[in-house]
Amino acid sequence: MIWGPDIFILAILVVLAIAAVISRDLLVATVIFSGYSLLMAVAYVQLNSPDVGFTEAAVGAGVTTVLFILTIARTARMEEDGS
Amino acid sequence: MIIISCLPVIALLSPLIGGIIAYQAGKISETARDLISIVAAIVSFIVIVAMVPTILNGNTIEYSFYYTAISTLPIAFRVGPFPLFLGLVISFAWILSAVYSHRYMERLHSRNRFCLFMSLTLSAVIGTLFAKNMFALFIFFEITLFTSYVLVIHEETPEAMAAGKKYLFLGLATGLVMFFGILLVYLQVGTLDLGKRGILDGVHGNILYVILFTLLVGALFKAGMFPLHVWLHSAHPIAPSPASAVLSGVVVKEGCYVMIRILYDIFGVNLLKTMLVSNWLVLLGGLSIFFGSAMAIRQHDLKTMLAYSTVSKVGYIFLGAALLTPTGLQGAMVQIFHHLLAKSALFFCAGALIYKAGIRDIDQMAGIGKKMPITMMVFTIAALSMIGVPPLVGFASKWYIVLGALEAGRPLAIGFGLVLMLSSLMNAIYFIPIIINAFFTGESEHGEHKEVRPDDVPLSMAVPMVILAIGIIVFGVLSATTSVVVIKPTVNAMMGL
Amino acid sequence: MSESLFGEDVIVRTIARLVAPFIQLFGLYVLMHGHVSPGGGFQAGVIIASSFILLALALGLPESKERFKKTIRLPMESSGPLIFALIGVTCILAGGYYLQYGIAFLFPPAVVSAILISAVEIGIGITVLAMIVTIFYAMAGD
Amino acid sequence: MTWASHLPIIVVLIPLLTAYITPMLGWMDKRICNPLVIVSTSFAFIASLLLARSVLTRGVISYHMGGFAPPFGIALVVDYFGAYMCIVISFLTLMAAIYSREYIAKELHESKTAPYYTLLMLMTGGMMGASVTGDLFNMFVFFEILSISSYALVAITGKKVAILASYKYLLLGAIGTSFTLVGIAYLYILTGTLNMADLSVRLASLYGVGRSSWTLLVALAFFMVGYSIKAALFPLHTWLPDAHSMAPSSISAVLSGILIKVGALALIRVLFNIFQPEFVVETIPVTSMISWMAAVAIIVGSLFAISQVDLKRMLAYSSVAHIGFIILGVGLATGYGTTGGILHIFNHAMAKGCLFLCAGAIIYKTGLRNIDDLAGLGNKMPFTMAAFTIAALSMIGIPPTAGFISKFYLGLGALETGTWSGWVFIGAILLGSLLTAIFYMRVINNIYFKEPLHREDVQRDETPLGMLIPILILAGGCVIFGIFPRIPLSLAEPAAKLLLGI
Repeated sequence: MIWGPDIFILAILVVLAIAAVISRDLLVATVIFSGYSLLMAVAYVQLNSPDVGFTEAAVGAGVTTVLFILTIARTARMEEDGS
Repeated sequence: MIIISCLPVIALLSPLIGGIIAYQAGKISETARDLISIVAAIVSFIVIVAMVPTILNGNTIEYSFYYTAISTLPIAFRVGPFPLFLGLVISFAWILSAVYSHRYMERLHSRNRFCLFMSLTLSAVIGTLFAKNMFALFIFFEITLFTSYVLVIHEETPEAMAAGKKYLFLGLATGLVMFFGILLVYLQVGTLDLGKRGILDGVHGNILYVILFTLLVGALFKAGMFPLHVWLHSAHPIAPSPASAVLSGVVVKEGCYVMIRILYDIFGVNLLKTMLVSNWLVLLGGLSIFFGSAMAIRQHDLKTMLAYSTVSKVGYIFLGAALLTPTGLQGAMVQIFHHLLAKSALFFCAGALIYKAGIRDIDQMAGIGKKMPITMMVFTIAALSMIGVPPLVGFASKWYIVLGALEAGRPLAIGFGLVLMLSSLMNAIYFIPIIINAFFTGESEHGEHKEVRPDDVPLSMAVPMVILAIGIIVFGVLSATTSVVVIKPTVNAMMGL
Repeated sequence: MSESLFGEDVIVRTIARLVAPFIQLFGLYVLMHGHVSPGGGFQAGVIIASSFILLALALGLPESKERFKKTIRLPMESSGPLIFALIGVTCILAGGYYLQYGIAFLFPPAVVSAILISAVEIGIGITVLAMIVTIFYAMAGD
Repeated sequence: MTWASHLPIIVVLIPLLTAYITPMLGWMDKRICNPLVIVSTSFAFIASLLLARSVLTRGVISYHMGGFAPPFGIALVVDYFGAYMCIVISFLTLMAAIYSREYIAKELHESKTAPYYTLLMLMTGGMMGASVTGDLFNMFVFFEILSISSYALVAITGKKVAILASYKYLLLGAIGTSFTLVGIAYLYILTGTLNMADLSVRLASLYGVGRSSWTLLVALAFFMVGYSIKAALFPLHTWLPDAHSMAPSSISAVLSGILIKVGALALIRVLFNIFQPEFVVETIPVTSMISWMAAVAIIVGSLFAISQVDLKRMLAYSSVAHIGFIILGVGLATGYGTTGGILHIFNHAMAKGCLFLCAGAIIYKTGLRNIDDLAGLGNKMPFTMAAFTIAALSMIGIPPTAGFISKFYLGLGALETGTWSGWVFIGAILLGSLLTAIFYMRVINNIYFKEPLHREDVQRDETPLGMLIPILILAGGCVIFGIFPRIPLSLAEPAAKLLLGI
């Protein structure tokens, strides 16, 4: 097992996750989340489960993102303060 | 023989089916409805009479649906002398009540429903009497509660609903306590059979007292014994008079019957004697006698007074049974028989007064004896029997109970023999003034019943009353004979002598 | 979303039109190789569905819907599981357990197994495709 | 292999296949949906009966999906309990399907007919599957199928309150689902298998072994919480009153009648099939804990029901109390008690199903939901109200109805434990029965013995025949199985004995 890429991927995953959480622009958060999913797919392949990686790439990075964006288009783009 | 073993089921089903048919017929013709319900009661009576020869030969009739209920607890029937004796009297009283209610009910609403539930109640009571085990007995016992509930609330007034609510929920609660006792018995000995004169022989310790208490709570509630009588004086008077008669005359006796079965067939005389509870039970009976009589004296409403009088009479039955002597039990049985006749007659009379003169209050009865002589004559005979005047049945029962108390030989039992005497005095205090007032006082100033014409109640109402009064006299005169022929063998069977 | 997200951008429209069949082809590849390599009915369904989503994004919803009508989607949604279940029943009829692919039925077990698994995967793919597109249309303002 | 050996999969397949065919046919002609569903549930019912017969004659049936022997493949294992549940589920669904024909035509928009029947069949398939499966993860999947379709069914009327109720149900249901998933994951980490029989063997060696026994307990806790939400056991029942009262009545009958019982089934499977009875009864007194919770559920559920004014809400709270009876019986873990709990699944399904269908009939005819407004209905709808009364008496446990028999068994079971807590439990059972009487007698008094406000209220206006038939069948069942309780007991008794290993 190659440790370097794994740790690199995990580190980026953590960074992306934090970025997605703190972003107040939901569209930005969605795009970051899409990238997160893509990296997750890579991580799954690394963990010897290409099937799950495949699904994650197609569903998590693809369809889910589109559905999120559609939702944002129908509601509001910016997270509101307080109330 | 197969037909004979089916007889208990037929006796049970004929009022059930008859009641349903009568309910449907009532939508077309009222007379047809009443005829059908009378016929159903008569069929039931005849079927029970048909069982007499077999029982007199010393056999019992059994019928079981072995594969219908839980395997060890079939819904089964067994008819012995005691159930048969009581079944005869009850179904006969029911015929009279059905005849009586034909005219009486014509001024009330929901007559079809009343007729249906009267029949259903008879059916459930017969089921209770003939049940072979405690499981089947409890089933019919609970059904009686619901069917009689409908009779209690028949008027649907707020007072009736309140009385019915008290009756139903206290009945359910005490029924559940009794259910708990049944579960305890079943788990202890694995049987609930009522034919063995004591099934709890192998059980020891405090659990016996728990079982006795829980089982008796259910039975004594239905019987209207002293601490559990709180429903009786509101529920019985509020029902229509034919229903009051069967509630006080029959449904209360069902409770007494169950109580006697519990004492003599679940526990058995020997076990109760070793448990040393007899004195306490006698004390309870004495309290009931005293309390019922005392409350009856205070009443102005005739039907409420009669209801309290029931509390007192149930005390006699319980006292007699709790003495655990053959003569005491004999007295209790005669008292059951006597009270069934007399209290039904008294409630019929009270109903006749309401029907004809519209009076419920004792103070309004002055001079009514001249206008309604038959009613008041019947009332007098029944009341004298209640007091215990010698040639009547009531005297015989008190006589046996006192003898039983002496036989028991305990100071306490003798003491309550004296309470019996005291209570006769109290009975006299509340019955005699009514009679004197009705016959020997002129009509009062207010003239509450001026419009009553001097003819008596319709024939269909008078006949049942008169039959009951004749019964009181005849069986009183023949009490020695009937005791030897009917009661004594029954008692011996119960006591295992 | 009555019209395309990208307005009348010719490049996007053209590229989307060109790419869509290839995505679908790739989806079919994933579908047919599901039983020997990573992939399968579910992934293939999502991939093919994404081609329709792409068309919707580039060309606008009406045009995309024109290519994939409701009258087609509705039977597709329920026919997938039906295929799945019926193939299971076929296995029973052929004398095996439910979904027991490796049975000799006209062909040797290995061949039957390959055929049946592919059929099941096709069924799954059809349903996933139709469902995801339906969800997308519903959210985009059906 | 005879065709009969395929019955375990057939009972699951029939409703699921119908669920897939229904939307296609419904798309062509909406009127086909109802006969199709009735026919297929009838077949499912017959298949369940055959399955039960086959289980009774041949013992536990194990069916290997795809021909892979367990623990590698997914196995369907039908024991007495599973067969029993299949009968209850298909029977009540059949009744609901017959009832739906006329009820749905009025209650729901025409465009929702096909989705309604599809979801109903999916839910049935999920329940059947959860009853017969022998695989923990497979059970999870079936639970998802039935839960998701029930979320949709609660909201199908499209009213705002219904959607809110459904949302609440969905949130709690999702929490329950994730809890069970975590539990499954823990067990898989510990043992590397998901087959129930295999799990029970492998877990037996782990009881009380260092850290793994802690993991075991955590897994058990997750299962308990997760499936208690599905079964609406007392502190986790909060979704039930809204969901069951807002759904269409035919669905309420299925939800209250059997769906929560499938949650109870899952609890039973986890307690007695995966963990050994000795473990959950003696080592860790889980059963005693859930018995206490169930006893509280009986009392609190009944008290809540007493305070309701809406008929369907009252019935829903009554379900909270009666799931308490079922779980109490299971938790007693004695022969009589568990038999009583399992028997009560059937008896309560019939009675509560009948009550909800009657409530639906009242709403269908008069639009009334308030208990105080029901005066005069005894004359207006005599047959429906007679059925209502019989079912209510069965709920109270009045002889000779079926409820009395389950009360009898539960009471014996509580006493059989021989501990002081057994006396508390029997107190809860009896008090619960009395409290049940309070709120059902209030309805009955209102129906029969109260003067109606308007004269036209007493005009004879009976429920349509198509809706009346299932109501009467269920009410008749309440009486018949009270007089002949050996019919359900012939399955319930061996089921309890097999589960407890006695």
